[in-house]
Amino acid sequence: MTLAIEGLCAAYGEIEVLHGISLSVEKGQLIALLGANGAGKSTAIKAIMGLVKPTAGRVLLDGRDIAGEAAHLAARAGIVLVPEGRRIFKKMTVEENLQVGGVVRSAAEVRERLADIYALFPTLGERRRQIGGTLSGGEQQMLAIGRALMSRPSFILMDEPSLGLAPLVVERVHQAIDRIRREMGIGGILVEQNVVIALGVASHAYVLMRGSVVLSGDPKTLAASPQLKEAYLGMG
Amino acid sequence: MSAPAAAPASTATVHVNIGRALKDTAITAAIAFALFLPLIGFKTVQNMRNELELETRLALLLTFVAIIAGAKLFVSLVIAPWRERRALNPAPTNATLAKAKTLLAHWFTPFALGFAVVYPILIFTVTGGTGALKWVDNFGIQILIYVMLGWGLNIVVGLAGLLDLGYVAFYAVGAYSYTLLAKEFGLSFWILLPLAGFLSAFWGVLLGFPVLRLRGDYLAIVTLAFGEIVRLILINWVSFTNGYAGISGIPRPTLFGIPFNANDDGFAATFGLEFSPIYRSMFLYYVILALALVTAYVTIRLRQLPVGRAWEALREDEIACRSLGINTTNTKLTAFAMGAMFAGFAGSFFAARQGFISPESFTFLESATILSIVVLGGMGSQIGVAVAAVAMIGGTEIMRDLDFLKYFFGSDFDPTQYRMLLFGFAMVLIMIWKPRGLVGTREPSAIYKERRTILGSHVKEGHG
Amino acid sequence: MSKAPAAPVLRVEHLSMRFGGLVAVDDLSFSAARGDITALIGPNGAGKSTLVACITGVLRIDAGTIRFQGNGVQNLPAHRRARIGITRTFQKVRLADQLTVYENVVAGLAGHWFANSSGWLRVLRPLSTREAVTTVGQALERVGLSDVSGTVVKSLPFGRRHFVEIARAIVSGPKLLLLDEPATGLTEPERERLSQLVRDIAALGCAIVLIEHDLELVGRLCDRVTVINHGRRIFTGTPAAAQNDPAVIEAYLGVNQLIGGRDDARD
Amino acid sequence: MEVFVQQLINGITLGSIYGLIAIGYTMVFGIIGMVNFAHGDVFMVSAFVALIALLILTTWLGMSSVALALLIVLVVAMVFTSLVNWVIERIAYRPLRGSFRLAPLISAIGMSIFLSNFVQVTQGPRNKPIPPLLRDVIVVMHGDYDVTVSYRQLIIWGVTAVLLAIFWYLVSKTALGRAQRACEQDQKMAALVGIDVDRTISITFVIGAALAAVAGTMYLMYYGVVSFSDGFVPGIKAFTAAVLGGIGSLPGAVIGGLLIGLIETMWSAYFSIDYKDVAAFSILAITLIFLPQGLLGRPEVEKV
Repeated sequence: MTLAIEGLCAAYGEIEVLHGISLSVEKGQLIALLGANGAGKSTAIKAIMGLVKPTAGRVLLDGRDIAGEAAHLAARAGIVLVPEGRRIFKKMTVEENLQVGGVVRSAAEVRERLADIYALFPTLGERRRQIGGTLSGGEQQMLAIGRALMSRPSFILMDEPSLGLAPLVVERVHQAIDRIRREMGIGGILVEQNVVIALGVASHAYVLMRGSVVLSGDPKTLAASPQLKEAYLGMG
Repeated sequence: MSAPAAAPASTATVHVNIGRALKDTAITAAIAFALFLPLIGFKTVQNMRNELELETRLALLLTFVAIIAGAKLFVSLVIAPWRERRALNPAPTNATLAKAKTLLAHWFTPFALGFAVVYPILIFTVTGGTGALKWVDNFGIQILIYVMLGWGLNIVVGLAGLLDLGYVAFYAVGAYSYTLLAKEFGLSFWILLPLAGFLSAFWGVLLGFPVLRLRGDYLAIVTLAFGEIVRLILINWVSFTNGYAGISGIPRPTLFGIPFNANDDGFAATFGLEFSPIYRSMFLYYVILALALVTAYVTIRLRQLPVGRAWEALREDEIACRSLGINTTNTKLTAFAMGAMFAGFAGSFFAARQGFISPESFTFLESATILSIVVLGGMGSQIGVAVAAVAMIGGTEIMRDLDFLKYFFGSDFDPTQYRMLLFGFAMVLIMIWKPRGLVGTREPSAIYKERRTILGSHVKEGHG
Repeated sequence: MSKAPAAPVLRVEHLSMRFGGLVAVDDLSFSAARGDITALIGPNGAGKSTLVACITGVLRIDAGTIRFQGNGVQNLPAHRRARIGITRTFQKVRLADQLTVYENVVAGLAGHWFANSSGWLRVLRPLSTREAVTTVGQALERVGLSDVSGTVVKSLPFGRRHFVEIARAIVSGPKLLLLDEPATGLTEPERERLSQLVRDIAALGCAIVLIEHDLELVGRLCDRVTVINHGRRIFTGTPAAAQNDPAVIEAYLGVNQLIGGRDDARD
Repeated sequence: MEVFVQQLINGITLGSIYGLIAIGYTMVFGIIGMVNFAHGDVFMVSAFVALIALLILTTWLGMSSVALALLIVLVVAMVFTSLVNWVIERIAYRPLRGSFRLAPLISAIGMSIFLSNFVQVTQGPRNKPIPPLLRDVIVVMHGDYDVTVSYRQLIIWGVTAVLLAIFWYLVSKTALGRAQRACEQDQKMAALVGIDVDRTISITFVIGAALAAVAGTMYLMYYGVVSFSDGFVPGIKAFTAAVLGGIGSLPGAVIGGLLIGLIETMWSAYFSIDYKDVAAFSILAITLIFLPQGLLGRPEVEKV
């Protein structure tokens, strides 16, 4: 299965923030989308999810154009988002959060899947009756990822999962991301500010700057590239 | 980078899927049938022994279903494709039409104003004598009261953006203030008019103070509660207000001490005219016209003052307001007080004109009517509010006269019943169609003369 | 640009602000001087916008002091702070869309007329007086919007709305101007104009705090950069020094070994 | 003492009705943040539907079993009222999502005016009395005068309890309820996990209307009379109950309903029956001003 975007443009009002970016990801592959604040990373994945209507370009899931479809249809098509700021349902228990994540699946599948998630994140299993809002930041991030996995997606998009977390927790989150790819064979797009960790888990990375891809390649080449620092910290 | 090449405008066509339209229509008809079956299909009537019995109205039910199905079919076959076509090929702007619009906008106000001034005389000359009474009194004065109330509420809702569902309470305060003070102390209308306005404004501040930090819809509900509390107190505090029965024999306003009655010192006798109630009506008409125009003038002036600017800024964005140095509490309070004051004026006029008041005149429905005038007219637009008042109140009054409809719908058909039904439905439709009201464009409060000189090098570049 | 030894107009000391358990700003100190353009930068979620809300009084701070021209203002309500000369623009433009450019800008003046007791006497003077027209006219000229003063904001191109907001903020002659991401969505010529404008305003003696994620613009404009991360200040200095500061690089990119060309295995 | 117990019984009965209506207000507010001003009139419409269904069953079909008739009436009222509210949401509220912030409230006020006048026009302005149903009472306490519970009251308690249990199960244990709560907390996120938000909102209106229909049927049975203007005051009182309990909170709506019912009956018994509505409106104003989060609601965190 392939998720590809071709010449994607998106705008907020009259401001175009994405100027035709293209990338693709296979099932079982994790790619990273890097860039400074405001480079258009989040917009790109929001456009894939249908949260932002693309002004041009295509979002192809196995050749079928899903660009501009309503957000809830993306999840049904097998693409889920772990949004920035986690956005778990704070008044629901851990288990209810996960069950909501499996809303597009049958009850039996949800039960089966719950066990998988608890195996992946044992902490969530221990806290299944706890109210989501009372979890720590790291646990909430695990829950957000777990919730996304409940629908057995083909692709998972993650928007800054390390934001606001302590370095040790960031490490654990990324280990989990790596396991998802390897053990579950899910494809993923990781939007990250933390370049080192992103390059540590991704097999290919794209660097965005002001809405265009300025650099792409495998992590080794990118890490050595002086343009990378420029894209983040270029103060002219 | 840019959008994919759009199809050339001339070739864009829209296919009408008739099968789908028919299916949609069938579904709509089925829903409409189910929806109207209990309330239209059956009618509960009391028989001689005062027991309820059912009658069926199958024909009426089917008529309704047919009308709705027909409308749906029309929308799917004609309107929807037309809109789609228009979306694909935007119509070129019609220069003549635009010009006509500007001309209308320019001349409408002076014309309307002139018409309002000559209206009673015109009616008097056309219909003469008592025939004019109805058109001046029921029609002219009634409409102008609502125009004034609409303009008053417009300050609160239209300018400051505070949804007040209890506006009628201040109208009641004005009416009862005038009535009680006039009956108790025998003071004249012209002394009590400002006093009633002041009292209402005072109540506006008093009620406004605790509620102003509430968010929009909560504020609306609290003002509604206050409005109802005022009405219930008027009903229940019998020793003070005479409760449901109301107060009659309220002194009428005089022209510099000359009353409008058939006595020797009355208006007609003084000026050597034959007595007719039309003189009082014409006098009252000009009083309320003047009051309404004062309201409009004050509002227009206020919009140019810092406080008016603060109101409109507040309506648009409260947080931005605070960081501009605008004290939002005071700004809201002044809007409340101003609105209440004009309601107080209108209330005392109402009491003086009717000669009788009771809590019946100050129900929530009255608040809703005034609010819908403001909303339908386009919030913040003076002309829009006036037009809406004329259409809604005038429309109601005309409905009373449509006796010929009884010929079609039977003798128990009472067209005025449909007034509020249409009000309600119009409110919904207009919110959907134009959430900011019929006259969506507001008149700028302060026009700054654009200077054509090029100032500095940076003006011309970019979008200039 | 020749500058007199500048006294700090704004001095934030040991400011802390938390939402429930989350510490958004943590014991943060920084200052801004008259005529200076100070940048406040940091990665997403670093606490920049919270800081602006604290300084302008939209949020009440939990600890610390905010001194403005030597006086503690942390207990003043937002509108009072605005009246003594702290104004701002917003990350997402907050203008009255239905009103004209002139009306929006003149609103920036409305509140200030109440600033002192004599202002109350001016309450009944319309905002179309010569004085107001001149003041607003000057502000519009400064930002280059004189040609559209009578246009309704809604029909203005997006980039120009930022300039309306700036005009509204400077029309009252503030001592401190906080610009929250003013370059978002601007075209290249507009960004150029923005830089010139910000320099002009600073030259008039206003202290400017610029929150911006476009570091290229920051580097071009600012004398001094304060970098914050996780609500804490991690760096203060020149833009050039910031680019090479290990803590800053870590905050933006992750771990600093990267710049040395870390190439250990990752598969 | 007898007066107190009797008023307690009456108050709980009245409070059950308010509580059932209040759930509709609180759910709609929870999910789309709007005060559904027309909800009181939806309640009134349901009472009329119940009235017509009852007349069909008793006068036309000659059904003699009151219990069975009531059950059918209840189901019919629930179904029709749900349909009414579903249509209202589709035509009057859905097009306004994301519109000018006061637009939905104004539209709801318009809908409220429309509904009450529609009923007035189609059914006439007069009160509609029905012959008293289930007049028997049980004496629960002897004293200066007998404290009684009527069968009607027992039925109201029973039906309310059963329906609240079903409703509670629906919201807390089923996928539908989870989807509903998810939309309440974060609509965008709910859509992202695959929930059809529009459909969930529709279902919320349907559930709210069904419970209002239960209240409407109970109201008709309890008072034995209904008129087109009966939506406004009970609607406001139920809204007060929702606010008092903490708008957005479901248990809060029920508790608030019971409290309002008790306050109203106690106030009438001990103070003044004339001012009972003033008491309700005052509670509404005082709660909104001083305790806007209600008894069980949580204060909103101010977002910048």
